[in-house]
Amino acid sequence: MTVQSVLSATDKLDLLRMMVLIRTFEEAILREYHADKSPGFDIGAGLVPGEMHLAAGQEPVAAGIGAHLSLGDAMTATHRPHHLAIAHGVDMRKMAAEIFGRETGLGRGRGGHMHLFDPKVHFSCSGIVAEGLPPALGQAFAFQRAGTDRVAVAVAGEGAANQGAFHEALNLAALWKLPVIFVIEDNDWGISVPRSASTSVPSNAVRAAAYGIPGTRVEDNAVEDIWAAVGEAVRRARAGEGPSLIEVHTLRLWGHFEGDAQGYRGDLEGVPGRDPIPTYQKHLTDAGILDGAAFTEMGAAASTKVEDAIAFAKSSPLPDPADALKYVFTEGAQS
Amino acid sequence: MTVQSVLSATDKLDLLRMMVLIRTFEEAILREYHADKSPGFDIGAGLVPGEMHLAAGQEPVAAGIGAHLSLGDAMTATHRPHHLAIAHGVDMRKMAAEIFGRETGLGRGRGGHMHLFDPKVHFSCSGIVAEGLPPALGQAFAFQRAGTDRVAVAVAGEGAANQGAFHEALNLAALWKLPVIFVIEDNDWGISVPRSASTSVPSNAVRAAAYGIPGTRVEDNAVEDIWAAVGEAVRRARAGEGPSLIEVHTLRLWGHFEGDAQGYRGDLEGVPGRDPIPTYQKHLTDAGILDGAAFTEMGAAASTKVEDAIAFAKSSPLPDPADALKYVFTEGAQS
Amino acid sequence: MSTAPTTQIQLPLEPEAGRRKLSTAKAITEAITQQMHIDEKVFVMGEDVGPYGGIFSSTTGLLDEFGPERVIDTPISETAFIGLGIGAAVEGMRPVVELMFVDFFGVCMDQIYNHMAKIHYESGGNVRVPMVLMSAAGGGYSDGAQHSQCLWGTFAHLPGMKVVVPSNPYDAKGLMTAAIRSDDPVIYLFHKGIMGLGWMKKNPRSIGAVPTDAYEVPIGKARVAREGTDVSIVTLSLSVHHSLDVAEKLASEGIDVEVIDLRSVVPLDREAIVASVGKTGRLVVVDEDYQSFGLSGEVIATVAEALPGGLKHVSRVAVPDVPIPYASGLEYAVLPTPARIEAAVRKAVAG
Amino acid sequence: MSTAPTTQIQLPLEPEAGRRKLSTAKAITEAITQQMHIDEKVFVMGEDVGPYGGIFSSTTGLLDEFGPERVIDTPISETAFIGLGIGAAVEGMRPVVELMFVDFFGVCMDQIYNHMAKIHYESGGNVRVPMVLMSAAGGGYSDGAQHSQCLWGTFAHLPGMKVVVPSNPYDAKGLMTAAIRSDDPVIYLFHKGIMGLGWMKKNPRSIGAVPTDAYEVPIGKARVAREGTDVSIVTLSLSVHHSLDVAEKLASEGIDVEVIDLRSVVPLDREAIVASVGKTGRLVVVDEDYQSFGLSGEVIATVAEALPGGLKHVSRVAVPDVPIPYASGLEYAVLPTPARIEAAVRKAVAG
Ligand SMILES: Cc1ncc(C[n+]2csc(CCOP(=O)(O)OP(=O)(O)O)c2C)c(N)n1
Ligand SMILES: Cc1ncc(C[n+]2csc(CCOP(=O)(O)OP(=O)(O)O)c2C)c(N)n1
Ligand SMILES: [Mg+2]
Ligand SMILES: [Mg+2]
Repeated sequence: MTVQSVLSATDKLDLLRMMVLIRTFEEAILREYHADKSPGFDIGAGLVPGEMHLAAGQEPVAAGIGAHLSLGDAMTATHRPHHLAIAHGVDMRKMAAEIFGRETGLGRGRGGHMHLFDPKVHFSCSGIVAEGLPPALGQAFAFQRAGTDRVAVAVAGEGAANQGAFHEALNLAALWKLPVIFVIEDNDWGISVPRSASTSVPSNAVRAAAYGIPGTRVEDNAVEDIWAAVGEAVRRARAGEGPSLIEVHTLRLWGHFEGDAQGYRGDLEGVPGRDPIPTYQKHLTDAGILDGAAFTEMGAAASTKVEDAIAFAKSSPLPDPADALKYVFTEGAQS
Repeated sequence: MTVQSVLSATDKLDLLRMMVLIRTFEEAILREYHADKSPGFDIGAGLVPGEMHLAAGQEPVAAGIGAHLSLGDAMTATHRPHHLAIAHGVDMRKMAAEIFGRETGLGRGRGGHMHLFDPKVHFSCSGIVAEGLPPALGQAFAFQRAGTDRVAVAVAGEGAANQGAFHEALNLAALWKLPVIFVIEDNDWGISVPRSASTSVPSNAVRAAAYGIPGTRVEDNAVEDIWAAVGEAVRRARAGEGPSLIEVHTLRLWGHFEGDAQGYRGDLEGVPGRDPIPTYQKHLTDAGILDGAAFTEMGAAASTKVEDAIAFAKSSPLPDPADALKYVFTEGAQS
Repeated sequence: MSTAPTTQIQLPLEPEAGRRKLSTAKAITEAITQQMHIDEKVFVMGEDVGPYGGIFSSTTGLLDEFGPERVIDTPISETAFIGLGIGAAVEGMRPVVELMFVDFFGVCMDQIYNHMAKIHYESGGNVRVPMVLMSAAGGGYSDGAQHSQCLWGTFAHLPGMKVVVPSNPYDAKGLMTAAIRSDDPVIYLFHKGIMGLGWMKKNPRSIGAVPTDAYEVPIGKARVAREGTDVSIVTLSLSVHHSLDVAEKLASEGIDVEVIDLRSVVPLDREAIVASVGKTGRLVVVDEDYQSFGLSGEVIATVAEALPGGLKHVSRVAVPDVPIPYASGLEYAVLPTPARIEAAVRKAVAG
Repeated sequence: MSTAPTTQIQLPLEPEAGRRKLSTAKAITEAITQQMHIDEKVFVMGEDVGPYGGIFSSTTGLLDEFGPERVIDTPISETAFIGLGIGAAVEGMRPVVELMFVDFFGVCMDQIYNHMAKIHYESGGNVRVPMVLMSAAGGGYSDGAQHSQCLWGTFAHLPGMKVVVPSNPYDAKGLMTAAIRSDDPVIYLFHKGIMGLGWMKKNPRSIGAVPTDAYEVPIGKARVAREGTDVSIVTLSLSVHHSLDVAEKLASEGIDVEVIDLRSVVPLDREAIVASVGKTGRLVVVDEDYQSFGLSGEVIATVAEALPGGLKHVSRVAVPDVPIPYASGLEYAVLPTPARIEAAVRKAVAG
């Protein structure tokens, strides 16, 4: 495993390409989610029912992490998992199918959008705030005991960093020098509660000192800085030097979940201008790496891939209600 | 409430007196506990059955805290609560009666040694590691909302500082500037697990920075240093400046619980010499504050008080088994 | 600490409903509002209870009325803030704490069952914990295995806390009033599907007549929601409405169904259950909680103990011990739907 | 991640016990030792499982045999280390994790019931969590309300985990072997009073014959501990022995008691229960867990559903919904003692 510390032009374009792919996916889910919920929004109606937490604005985090991971590495995500799943290489068709509740989905429609499990790439998520962190320790433990240099990345929101599980997981990972990278996505909000009303310190990076591990905060949702910070943390973990904590100041571009009117949100007006994709597009354009045609091409490729996944999902069979009790236990799984 | 920053000779003698009282109590319980468990130790037998966690060696912590608190202040303790209860002014007769499971006990024999509640002095404890901390926040909250300068002291062991509840409680207390003083008794051990195998940092004082509050570590079980550190934290809390975290390097002189053979414990040989009571006695003697007669007198007064409490307990009636279901709900409490 | 019972003005029990209609969510907030006006020791705390007004609208408007000192948003630290509620209650305050979804009990259960529920007993009655822990329950809108559970059986199994579960606005207000005024800890579980939310499919009975003044629905008393002679459905929460719908439908075929709305799980109104089944001889328990080792078994056991030889039929319609599936077709295959209830009733009267 | 079933050598089921005797604690460690030798993916983790050997001796000697890489003391961070177990199991390891007292479930229940138990279902069967969570249960030695509970009903109510509860050394070894080899998460609860500890009052049957070789006691199969015709006692764990003692005593008076040792709570061997009660017509459930909304109700419901009109007597001897009191006299007033069991059986045959 070579460790790279400078981004080539191709790497930079790859970061943007990943961000565009993620946004394209989230926009497609947004469209599909709302397509059949009117008149009068009904959360349980339509082809994609249930709570829907989209990650538009948080693409830089996913792209910056994903660039460092291989197929053998693990990732655990939260209730807002799509961007991370895509960047980690989760099968997009199966993921879309799961979101549409189909038998071809990652969890045969049993899990849903907050419960995506792709064992091929060691991807999991959890709908319980911060409780996705501890299992990542176990994946890292298994990798460590097997003598590999594989790592686990555990992602949580800034709201989650005030849960007990966060503290326990960081202490144990630090104590056993587990190859885990903890990434906190600080998008300023835990539903309607601003960071200032949930967290007693301005940066979670300082909490790393409570475990004797390195802590970094990346400002401005800057994808290249995220890439660099994660790169160093992954290097450390692979080298057996133990866990790191990285907090990224990112952006929740949309509501907490779809249907959230965000009446509480004073920062909403300014948000569109803070969108990281046009920002990074401009950055690469100014640097002469990207032109308009290439960017259009990125979007088109992303659309093709995403629409293929959506089409696959929509054309897949629904699970048979008669099979609702299958998969509680492994015996039940043998059909 | 005046804040005092220098110990007078009388204050110092009071600290020692409290330490002697506590030790006398713990020795009496030790004696009573083992009196009728042989032949062949049976944990459930005798007048004082059940697990018994004694605090010999940890007296300086209790004395150093107790000196700063008034009747209106609250304290929450752990599974090892006697020293703290005594220093906080819990009724010793009722406490002994509770340990003996009598109807005259603090909890009418329902609670037992890990569950001592004395509402008169706002004292509680819990047998679940670290879970005594959150309720202390609520007591502090009530005091704060009532516009008083009363404070709550929440005590836990160094093992407990790796529990999620520790983290959540510190963050919330810091965020809401609650008048709480968190005291960690670092006695090197969590049952058989040494601190080095449980805690990723050498001092829990550094964890205070994770919440933006002051953190101090007091070394050597030094009662005057504990007194000073707690005094400053209490002053802050009463002044509305919020919580503090104090870790004391103290000493578990005996086993984790009675019956613990301590085969795992390499530091056992050195322990007796580290006993804080002879150490402080010598300190005060060297300083010319104490003479042998005064120390003997302290011991005698303590014995009188403790033996009175034990005698009260032993002569008190047992609860009526027919009343076992009383006190589940408040209606049931009206007899 | 709170050692003496507080003196409270006696409120009417279950007065006439009157004509004014409210949603269940509004009935809950009205009860909280009235108690907050009467008693300054009452406060509300939880995630998103402030400007958001509660994810399921259980606290909407309270912040505007009482300000941030008494309606308090918390960090996502359930152990800390539920523990804070306990300590405040011990000192004589009367907290109403919201756990956003009951499914999250696993991160804070120690405070709930080892502390909130046991301190009164462990203290020999010397310390009281007058606290309400309210939480949203139930599925039916594809929220998956970690956001769709009922779990009342889990709380009911553990001693020291009362557990109430309203099915309609009238009971929701009266039970909340009783819960806040109770000197015991009370778990108050509202099903999302009866709140009358604009953005979720709701039962038409989610909006109903509610008296304006404060009143109590007594904790521990079931209600005969419909009288009948052929078979007793014992149920609670949203399932009451499905059961009533089925009863209406079958009435036209001459099947006369009695529906008992438990309203409280702890204390369980065993008398009402036994009286009904003693009359009909047939029992169908309908419960959206998991089937085994929970409420449905307890109801059947209660009847079997009281009437060992006198039962013509016993069965239950519950979630068959499976995590709640995401896909709608799967979820509705495991929920206690009207179709499943109807089939059970038909079987009961046939057998 | 662990996606394919591991191929395992078939072990004998319930072989002859032989003559060698072990305590329950030693039987458990022997099962773990044997599986650790056969399968390098098995490891043990928990508080004080290393040099101390487990507070209730469930891991004594393992550290010496397997070293600190496979027998691992943890910080007091149950959420973190149980979660770690889950992640390791997901990656194909087979952790045996000890939660020191089952009473502590409240600090880590989310990992247990929302993760360990649900991942397999949520993943549509694609991810397995082959993990054993073992824990000490039970009272009788004045350890108070937070250290004396059984709580198997709490786990059993929530889907996705198996729950086993041995009553003797033979079953303890066979069930632990089966649990470690199971591809499902298994909760393994041992009562402190059957471990055969030198420092606690123990039932004489805490030491019993155990085969030397590895074998499985199948999960989900009850055992007829004593055949009888007059009344069925359905029970588990330490209460099996109290029930057998009562049965012996009453045999001399011509009362013929059948005792069913459930051994597994999930899956519950409903067939065995119904077969026994179908024969005797009288059921007494004896359970050291809280009475309501738990195992005892489920057993009665099972019988009432299967034999609605065919019951001559139904009752239960359990802990009557009260926190476990500290004082010995109070504690023994609420535990299912032989005296209470005897009274219940006498009433059953009289009625
Ligand atoms: C233990 C727990 N408490 C509360 C919730 C409800 N909840 C879901 S997401 C969320 C906010 C999370 O905030 P953050 O961690 O910052 O993540 P973000 O949504 O901003 O990505 C809350 C409170 C939950 N799922 N789990
Ligand atoms: C949540 C929880 N886990 C485990 C235990 C068992 N236990 C009781 S005391 C103890 C050790 C506590 O160590 P520490 O906090 O350092 O306190 P000390 O005993 O040294 O005073 C443990 C593990 C418990 N009571 N609660
Ligand atoms: Mg956030
Ligand atoms: Mg310690």
